[in-house]
Amino acid sequence: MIRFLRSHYWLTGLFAILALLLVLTKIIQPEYGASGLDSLARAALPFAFAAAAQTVVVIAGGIDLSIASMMAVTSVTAAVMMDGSSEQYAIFVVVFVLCLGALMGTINGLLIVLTRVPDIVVTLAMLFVWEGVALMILKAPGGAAAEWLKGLLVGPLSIPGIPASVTVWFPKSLILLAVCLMVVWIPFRRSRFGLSVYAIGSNSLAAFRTGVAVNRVKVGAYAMAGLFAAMGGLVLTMSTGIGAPIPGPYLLASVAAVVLGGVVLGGGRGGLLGPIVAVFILRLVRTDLTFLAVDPNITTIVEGTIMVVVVMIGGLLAVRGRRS
Amino acid sequence: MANEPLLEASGVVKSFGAVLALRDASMQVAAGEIVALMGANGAGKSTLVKILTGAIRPDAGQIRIRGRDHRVHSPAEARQTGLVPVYQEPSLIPDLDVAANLRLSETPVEPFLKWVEELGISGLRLDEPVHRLPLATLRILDLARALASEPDVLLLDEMTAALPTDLVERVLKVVRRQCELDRSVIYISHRFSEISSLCDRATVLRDGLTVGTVDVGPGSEERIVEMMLGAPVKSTEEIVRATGQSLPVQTQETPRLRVRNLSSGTKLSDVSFEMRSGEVLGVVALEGQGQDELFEVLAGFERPTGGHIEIDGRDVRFHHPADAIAAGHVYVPGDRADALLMQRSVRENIALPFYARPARWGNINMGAEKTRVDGAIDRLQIDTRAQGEVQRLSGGNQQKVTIARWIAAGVRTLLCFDPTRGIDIRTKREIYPLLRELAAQGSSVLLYTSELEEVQLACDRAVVIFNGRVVDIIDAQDADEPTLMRAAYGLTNGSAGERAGDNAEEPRP
Amino acid sequence: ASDYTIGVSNTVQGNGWREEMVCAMKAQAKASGKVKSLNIAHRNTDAAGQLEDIRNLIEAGVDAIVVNPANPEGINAAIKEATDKGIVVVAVDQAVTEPSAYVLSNNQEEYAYLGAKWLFEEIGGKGSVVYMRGAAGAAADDDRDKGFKRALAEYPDVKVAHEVFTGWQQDQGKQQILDYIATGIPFDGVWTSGIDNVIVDAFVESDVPLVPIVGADNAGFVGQLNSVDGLVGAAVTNPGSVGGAGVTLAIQLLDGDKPDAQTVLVDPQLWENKTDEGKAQLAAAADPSLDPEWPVSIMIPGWTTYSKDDIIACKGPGE
Amino acid sequence: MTMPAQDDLSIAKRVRRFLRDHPLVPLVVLLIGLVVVLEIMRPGIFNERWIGNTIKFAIPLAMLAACQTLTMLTGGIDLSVGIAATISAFVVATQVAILGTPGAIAVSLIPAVMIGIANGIGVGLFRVHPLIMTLGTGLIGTGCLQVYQRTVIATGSSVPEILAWLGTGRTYGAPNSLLVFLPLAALIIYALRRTGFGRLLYAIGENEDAARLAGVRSWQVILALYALSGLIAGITGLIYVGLIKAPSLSLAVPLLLPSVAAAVIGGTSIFGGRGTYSGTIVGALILTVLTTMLTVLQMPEGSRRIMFGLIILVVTAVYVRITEDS
Ligand SMILES: Nc1ncnc2c1ncn2[C@@H]1O[C@H](COP(=O)(O)OP(=O)(O)OP(=O)(O)O)[C@@H](O)[C@H]1O
Ligand SMILES: Nc1ncnc2c1ncn2[C@@H]1O[C@H](COP(=O)(O)OP(=O)(O)OP(=O)(O)O)[C@@H](O)[C@H]1O
Ligand SMILES: [Mg+2]
Ligand SMILES: [Mg+2]
Repeated sequence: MIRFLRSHYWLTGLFAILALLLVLTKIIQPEYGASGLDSLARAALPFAFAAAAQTVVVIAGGIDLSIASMMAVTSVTAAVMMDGSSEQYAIFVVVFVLCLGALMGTINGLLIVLTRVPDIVVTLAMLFVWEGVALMILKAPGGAAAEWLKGLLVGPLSIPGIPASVTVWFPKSLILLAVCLMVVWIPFRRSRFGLSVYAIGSNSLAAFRTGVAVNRVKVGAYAMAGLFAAMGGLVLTMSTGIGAPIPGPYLLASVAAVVLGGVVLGGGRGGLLGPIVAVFILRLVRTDLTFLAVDPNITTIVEGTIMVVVVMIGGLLAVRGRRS
Repeated sequence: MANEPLLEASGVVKSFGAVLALRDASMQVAAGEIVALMGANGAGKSTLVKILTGAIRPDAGQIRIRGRDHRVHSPAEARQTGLVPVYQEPSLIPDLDVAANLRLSETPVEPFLKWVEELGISGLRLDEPVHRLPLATLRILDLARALASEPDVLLLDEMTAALPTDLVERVLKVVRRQCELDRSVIYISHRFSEISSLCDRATVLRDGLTVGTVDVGPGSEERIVEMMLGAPVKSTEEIVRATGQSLPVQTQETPRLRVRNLSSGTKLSDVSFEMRSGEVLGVVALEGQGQDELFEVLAGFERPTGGHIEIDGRDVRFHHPADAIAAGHVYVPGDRADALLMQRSVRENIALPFYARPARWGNINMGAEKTRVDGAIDRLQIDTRAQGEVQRLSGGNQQKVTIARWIAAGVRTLLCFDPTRGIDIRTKREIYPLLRELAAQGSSVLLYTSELEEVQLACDRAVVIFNGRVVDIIDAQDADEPTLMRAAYGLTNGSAGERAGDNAEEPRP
Repeated sequence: ASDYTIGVSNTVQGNGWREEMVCAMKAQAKASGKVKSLNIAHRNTDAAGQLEDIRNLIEAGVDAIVVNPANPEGINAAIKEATDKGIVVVAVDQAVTEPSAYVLSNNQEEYAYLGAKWLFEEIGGKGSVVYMRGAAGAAADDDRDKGFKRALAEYPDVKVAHEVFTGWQQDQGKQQILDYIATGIPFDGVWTSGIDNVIVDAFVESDVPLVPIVGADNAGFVGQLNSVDGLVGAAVTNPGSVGGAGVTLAIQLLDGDKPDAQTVLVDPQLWENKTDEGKAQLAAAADPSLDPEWPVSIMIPGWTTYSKDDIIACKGPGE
Repeated sequence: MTMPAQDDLSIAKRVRRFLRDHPLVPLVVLLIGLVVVLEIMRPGIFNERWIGNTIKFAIPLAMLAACQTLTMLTGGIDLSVGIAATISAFVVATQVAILGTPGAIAVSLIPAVMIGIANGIGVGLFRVHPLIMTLGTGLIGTGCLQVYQRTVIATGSSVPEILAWLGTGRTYGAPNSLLVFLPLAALIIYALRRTGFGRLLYAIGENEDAARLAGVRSWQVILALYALSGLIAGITGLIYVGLIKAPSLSLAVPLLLPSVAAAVIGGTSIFGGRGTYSGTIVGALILTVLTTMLTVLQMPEGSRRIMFGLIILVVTAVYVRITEDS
């Protein structure tokens, strides 16, 4: 246990901060409870998927600036396809859009590998390309989402046999997030592909010498990022009920969450849980600031300060952890 | 070895931009044979290994295995054809643990562990992240991994350079056993003792050209050296004797460096010794006895948890390497990658310490810089053909750059951690006199070396460290290999601690 | 009694128009004397982020929410949740399609139609114009495009020489018009979606003859219409003070006064500097003390009750 | 055994080697290529006025990109420059009536430098990741600007003459902003090549441990670096407000992403240790010309953006092909 805590000091610290913030929230707003948790989870969803997407490529030693744009493409595609179509058709739409995301990610990855242009430049260029594609699909916010899809995010999970007073603490959106991430992440971590992603991020020359097909793994990592981005785009459509072609504020947020979450820019180190917890922390900070009815301009200052201070404390803890 | 060669390379050419690394390299290896690949730093040995194992592609040339054309595009493919390398740089993934590294290379765990044991590493944890392991262990793991895949041809590129003597013995034993199984080994090392005890033949490269193959036997060493360097050379002893007469010791003189009861963490406990100006003091220790920590404390990287450091009789405390440097303590680390800016030029690497202080952040006097840098390059005879980026230099030349920097910047106490690791015989013959010369000019040198024979060649005295303590201090003339070895294993007769303590108080003449 | 708490949600930060809107809300809340506190969520985000903000406001227990929606449909779910809990929701500036919300919106389509029609009339019903839109993919831009196209359809001889998106950014608009001027292709007028004063500057700096320019009632542009020699143009009002009106409506609803219609559209006015009447309007409206990005129509008669000093002080109740 | 002589190389190889050793040359060639394409698309656009405008708009971008280049050399990044520049611009425009031009300019640079120092302290001493640190100070700066804005709404704003003259004016056809930019660019290029500070930036970016081993206290370098970055951002804000003449609350914020892009297109590595400022300047020019292309292209906005992205990609791909080893 101690050994685990020490080797995961960053994650432990993040959880501690999250717990602290939850307590703080309860103090500020004594009524904060299940419904607050529900809206927190719903708010965190798109950020969480964006962070997951960024996490994969950052671990692989890259960076993807086109995540928010890919989310926009998948969001408008889903909204346009579901507009005026049947509820069952939406199942096909979901599958299609997930494939589309993986395809876009694959294109990003292939371009990086084939052109040998640095990741940041390629994905910067693709940021514009995917944005353009989203605009071509939908000129202005519009489209629709199937009701059952929208319903997936609303309210608590109901499990027969378990009293509502318990299930109320399990918002469907949180469960959806956990399921979607685990379905992809757990097999990923167990597979040789997952190892290879860490390997190329850690030291791509050594990985090549060990027998990793560096380029193929890189493309795979980007494809996976595309898949997560598609999930993010889908939840955007599910929560707003429409598709919007302008990318939301998910790019910088995803990078911030990844760094806060203890994933090392440059590759090779970190996991998925850290960035996800970081996303929840950032969302909860915003909730608290709203509850406190702080002057909106001060809010921005407070948000910036908290972000910096959290990382500073994290850094100090990390140094302590290493010393002891 | 009359039978058809297992591996045959001929006419291999490879250039890196302007640098022609291999002009016309060729070699043959028969089954069950251990062939040494010899050559000075930058001769092209590593390049040839990389080409044979598919890590880079040759510009021209032919490679055959069992008479068939051998075209591999990656080390993974090469492994399938039975060619398994241990490259000069560690090839494990630093951020993964050992087990994950094995899974990644599809190495069976059981044989791997067996080899690790056999190679003398005990208590290896498979869930340990690789970046926490010491360099020597990494080299052993690299080798164990290669052995576990039961290669037909094992290519070892300076496998032993970073290893302490005890581990080297183990490695040699294991490698020797390979040929009993009718497997072949291509063995690269700059240590002739290893070559003569291990190899059947030696293929010699000079400037990317295979200049010949020699059967290894008594007296072949001189021939090999001559072929490597293209000219007959004086023996090491001659050179060292010529420059390095031990100074008469004046007991009254305040020592340049005096270390009292120094400790750091769990590894270093209670080390005391003195070093005088003009002295080359050797440090001898087995792997992981606290020598790393000693050097880090003396160089200002770590703060000691106890004890005192005195320079010229004054107590000092280093909070940062800069403090140490200001006090004239400079450090040449064992791993050159720690010290170099691989993408920058030789010149910038050497000049780096000049500009460390904010007062020197301004304009650079390019002329004066060039003079100083060129002086150091000349003095160490650095091959600067690929000077635009240090990463293009061969390993040995990189090592020289790390020393040249301090020759140029000025030094009073040089802390050298295994400076001849991976350095060819010619360069070694330059470095020993250089250290002696520095000492003769009034500097002092603390020299950790993993090659025990160097102690007598370069040092005045040697401090032996075992389990974080000084167990013995031996004069150079008494420091033959068996004596040092025994001391290093903590087998000195008498109360070692007391003797060391006495020594610190009152240096022996 | 001053005991209402009103929540505000806004998704664009760092833009003069929105700043004015927020200040109008604060000033009106204070002037009404019925609001205990304003709880303002104000940042750059999208519809999903606005959903989060509205839900946080619901959790915070506000009585009413005045929202400038990121788009007409995207935040319906949260609005419904609010109104289900008995919270009054008023959408300002931009309409929402959720029927339980009240809407007090600037008529964006009319904004574009009015200005474009004047411009086409001004150039004699024929010629070519540069069409400088807002941000691609934004709902308001789409609405304005409908109005512009409607006017265009009425003038078959008017062509769009060039259509660009300024992203509602001053620097981008200026570079775009300078680039276009540099191509040397002649054009007869410019319609802008509110990035206006930099366009006039660009003409003046490039030393090319001015053409008729349509913009919004931003203080900078209104000043230029009054002072720049040879500039013929028109400002179409697009009051940021609609925020204050939204607060008034919310208070009325909380007091139990239902308005006649669920949706109230504030129709724009056009002030041109061709006629004496128009010149007088512009001269009266001009206010050099305002930030050039602030619309000069800082009040909406019948809806807002604060003074100019109040909105400039930008202080809400209890501040 | 033949000895392939070093000079026995085909012309193609020699050209390649030349281009590789002078990576600025292909970048400039690409820039010229883009201008030619633009001229073909819109004949007549390549005139003195257009060149002047392009340079005018490229200068603020290149200056902010200088902040990115310098910080990226050490493996950092400065995401606060957009807001730092905006703050300087806004402060100068609102303070000029009160303090007079010189006073306003001096005062306006203070917040920018303070943001820089805060970044330097966070990154250099507390080891906060530069991305988070500068993102955070950027947010803090944004909030402070909004609060400040509240206090000065009534004072009105005006752009000082001298800044307008610098930003928009021309002398003998050349934009006046060159008067500020050329010395600054020369200084940066010189500093990177010929000063100890420049050497240390590369050294820290490539291998901080090695720098430390050589006696460098990296926090000193980092602190000075980010403060400098803040100062350059502040000066950029002044030039930019002279050019746009509308001090808005987000004036230079849209330049942030392009400033990063200009640096990376110009060959600077975000992981540190590699890059030159001359490359960045050409990168900024390329981006500015591309923006013009985007403006004059007559096609739907969606396809326009796609084109923009693809051109960036093709340009850098060609550049990489030309300059890479063997
Ligand atoms: N990637 C590269 N780019 C440019 N030059 C290179 C590169 N790799 C090797 N070289 C050059 O090729 C030559 C041969 O290098 P190589 O590493 O094969 O030498 P070596 O014989 O292994 O030397 P050492 O004993 O020091 O390890 C050297 O001059 C070196 O500078
Ligand atoms: N002169 C000084 N003034 C203030 N703080 C200092 C000073 N010298 C060292 N420190 C403190 O000591 C710590 C180490 O900083 P120092 O510059 O010595 O190391 P460094 O070069 O940044 O290398 P590293 O961060 O890897 O230890 C800093 O975080 C700082 O808090
Ligand atoms: Mg080698
Ligand atoms: Mg330190």
